[in-house]
Amino acid sequence: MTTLPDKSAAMEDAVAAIPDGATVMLGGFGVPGTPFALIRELVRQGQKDLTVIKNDANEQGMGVDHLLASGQVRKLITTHIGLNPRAVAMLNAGEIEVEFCAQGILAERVRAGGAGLSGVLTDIGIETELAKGKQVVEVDGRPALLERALRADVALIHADCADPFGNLAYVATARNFNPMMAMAANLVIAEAEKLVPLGGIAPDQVHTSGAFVDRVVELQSVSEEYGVVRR
Amino acid sequence: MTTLPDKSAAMEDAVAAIPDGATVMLGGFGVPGTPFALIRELVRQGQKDLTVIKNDANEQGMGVDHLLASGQVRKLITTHIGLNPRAVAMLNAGEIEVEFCAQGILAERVRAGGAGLSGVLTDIGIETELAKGKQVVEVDGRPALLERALRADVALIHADCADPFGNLAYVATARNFNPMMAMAANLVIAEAEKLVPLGGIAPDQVHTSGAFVDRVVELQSVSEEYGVVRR
Amino acid sequence: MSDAKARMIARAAREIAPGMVVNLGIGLPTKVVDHLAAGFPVCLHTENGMTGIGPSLPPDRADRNLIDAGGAYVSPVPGSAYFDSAASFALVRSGRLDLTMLGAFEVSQNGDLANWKIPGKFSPGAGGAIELAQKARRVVVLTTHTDRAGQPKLLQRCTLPLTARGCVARIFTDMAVIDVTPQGFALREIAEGLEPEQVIAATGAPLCLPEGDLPRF
Amino acid sequence: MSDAKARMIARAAREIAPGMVVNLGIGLPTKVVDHLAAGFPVCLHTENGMTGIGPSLPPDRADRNLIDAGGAYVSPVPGSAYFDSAASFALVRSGRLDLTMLGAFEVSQNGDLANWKIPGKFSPGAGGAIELAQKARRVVVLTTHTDRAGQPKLLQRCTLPLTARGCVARIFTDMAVIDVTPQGFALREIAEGLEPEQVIAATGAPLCLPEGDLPRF
Repeated sequence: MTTLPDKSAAMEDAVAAIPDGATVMLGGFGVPGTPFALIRELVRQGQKDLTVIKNDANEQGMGVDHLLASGQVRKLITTHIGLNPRAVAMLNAGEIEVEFCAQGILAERVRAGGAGLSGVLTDIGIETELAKGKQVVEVDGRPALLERALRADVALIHADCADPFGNLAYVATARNFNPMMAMAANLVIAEAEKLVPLGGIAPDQVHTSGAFVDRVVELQSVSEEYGVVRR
Repeated sequence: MTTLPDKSAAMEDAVAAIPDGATVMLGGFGVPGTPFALIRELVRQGQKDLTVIKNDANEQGMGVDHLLASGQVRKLITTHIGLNPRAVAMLNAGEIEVEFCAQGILAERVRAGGAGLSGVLTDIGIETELAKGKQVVEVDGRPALLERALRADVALIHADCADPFGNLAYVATARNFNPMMAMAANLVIAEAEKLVPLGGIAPDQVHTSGAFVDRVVELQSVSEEYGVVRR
Repeated sequence: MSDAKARMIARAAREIAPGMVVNLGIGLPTKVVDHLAAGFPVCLHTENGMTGIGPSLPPDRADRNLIDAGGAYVSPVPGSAYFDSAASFALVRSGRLDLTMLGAFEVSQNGDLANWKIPGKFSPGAGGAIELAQKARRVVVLTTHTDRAGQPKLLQRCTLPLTARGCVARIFTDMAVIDVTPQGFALREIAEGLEPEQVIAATGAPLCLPEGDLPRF
Repeated sequence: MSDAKARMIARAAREIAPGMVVNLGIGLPTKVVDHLAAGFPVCLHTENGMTGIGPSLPPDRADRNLIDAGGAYVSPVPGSAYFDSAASFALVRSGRLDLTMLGAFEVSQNGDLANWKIPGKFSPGAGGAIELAQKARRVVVLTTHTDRAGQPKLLQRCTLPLTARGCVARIFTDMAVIDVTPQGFALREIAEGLEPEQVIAATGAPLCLPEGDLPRF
């Protein structure tokens, strides 16, 4: 019997493969599912001129905000940055470029990239300012916007549980954008709270097949950033 | 605390909601995941002039073949019917209309219907005869085929396990087309080998949220059709 | 919360019929759930990936991985399911969401909704609002009848960038229940202690009054 | 199976490098797996929704819900994963499939593949073949060198409807290993006991011969 390849890696080495100028997808919706440890390492290594694709900009002092504070982000493709005043201020000051998508359309654009499609057609936002500059295609006599697929050089993923092949299982609402992003990048790096042996996740309970994943990093500890936010 | 609605139903009543002329999606790839019991009931009730969407035509004497034998099918949208000589013969005799899709594109068209999209854009089949009659759209300077979303009046789904709200869990390769079809019809009827109480499927292990499902039918027994095929 | 607001929320809760799939937007709408009876059969959805939302939890009892789209810590119910953002909006766009209750900056008499952007002041991105407004089978709005400056939020035309056109069916305010009809705004119910003239004065568009009694809430 | 066919399959197995994600098409290609060493690190994919395929099982030991795309009963390995057909072809189309081995009716000297339709005789639909042929990072073909009537299957141009254009990189037959190059077919290896002239005679297009030795398999 053959065995599945081992992709476990050290965090430093995994993140070192990200070049300046890379497009980087980050999982997460608010705190749950955000790969805080991988982001911290990306801040430590200091890659510049990044295009970041993430649902939101986290809150100040957390996750994406560290990348903004360190000036590593050139452009942000996102759905909502209202909880991060720094992101809003940098947008208003022209210090970062921001492209807004409707939330489910961001999910579909990333999924389309992960599914090897050129794009999807939708009537979402068709008579709003989000339609500006988008190609209109008639489908069965009705107009639809062409929403182009998004792919990234790198996706940073947070999973609850992983095996060495890169099979991933997410927990609760920490799933969100992680499964689509884990399909849509040339280099997929997953951090996991638990690394279990091959077979440690039942085949029916794998959320992302390891065939999509390139590197698996086990978190040595779950830092405060992953915890409950007390507002 | 609120509770989730109960959608458990009798098979006869659930299937009786299907009218003549309906478009019906059927889960399954070969035997695994095919809703044999619901198909049997549809044959018994005899609704006519159906458009059936299914990956394959099963083998002779099984599943879709009963609907073909009883003359209930007007059109079949499928990817491969090579294992069913009756389907091939009926196609050649002009007794049914057959529309062939590339397999992954059928999955995407159904998923697009289930995701409320108008369609997807892809280069699959772009220089083959499968491209005939399809609209070509340029995306970033490259041509793509417009593959239109598919929706159905009814989807018949086979699950391993269901709860009364309609949360579904599939097993092994019996998953295949079931999750997409369970999203893409106006009336989704799921048969399940086991009906468990609410909470009987862990929330992280639900493959299809009950919010997509209209009726849940528990199988009283798993007939021979579901068994291992001895060729 | 004012007594009128509390009654608005209690009244809005009666909009939810048994068996519905419902998304309650951030802010006032999320409080509607507190007015549903124990055992009431409904599926509450949050767009960050869950059906079957139970009561909100304080931080010391919260699960760090279980939030709603507004970032509140929530709990599951028996039969909850978690899924990804693509599946979550598939549910919204494909017509499986029977009802959404949203907040508003402005609603026009033809049902246009503006609730995500105030140019030059507030432009954080629309999140999931556009898809909820455009695709839920029924969209109702919960809002104060006027803004903090006392200006009407119900208008002949919206002045702000739209979330979606012609999407709003009904508006619950601290003053009234108002339907969007082909003839414009129609007053259906009025808050205890108010006269129709007061609602008319606080509304920035013509208001049709019913013949006969006006129910109170 | 003939000895030459068996050696073809054994030779094709050496095409699989450690760490690859590989889809083995229905028929001869599925037999390649028997030639991989125990513990060889590879991920076998089947398009009906599985990564991590273990050995095939006879009916009396089969799981009724676990088949490959050809309908054979298979087993899992530690670390197998099941997924739906959309995810399965997402993997194929997005470039995660390093290698696929397919059967062929015809292959042209520019790498066109025909393997799904013989008009008037055999038109069952393409199944997953088009996406595998068009999108796997490397497509190799396993086939007998000639058809049952002794006619060449390697041609200047395909006569049958194409599965995909210019997709084939290498062809393993019972006679030879042949690459598709910008200059057409190039003979790389030859079966034990054959002379190049015999391969040339059985091939329906010009065949470039290498300088120096021709490895045997």
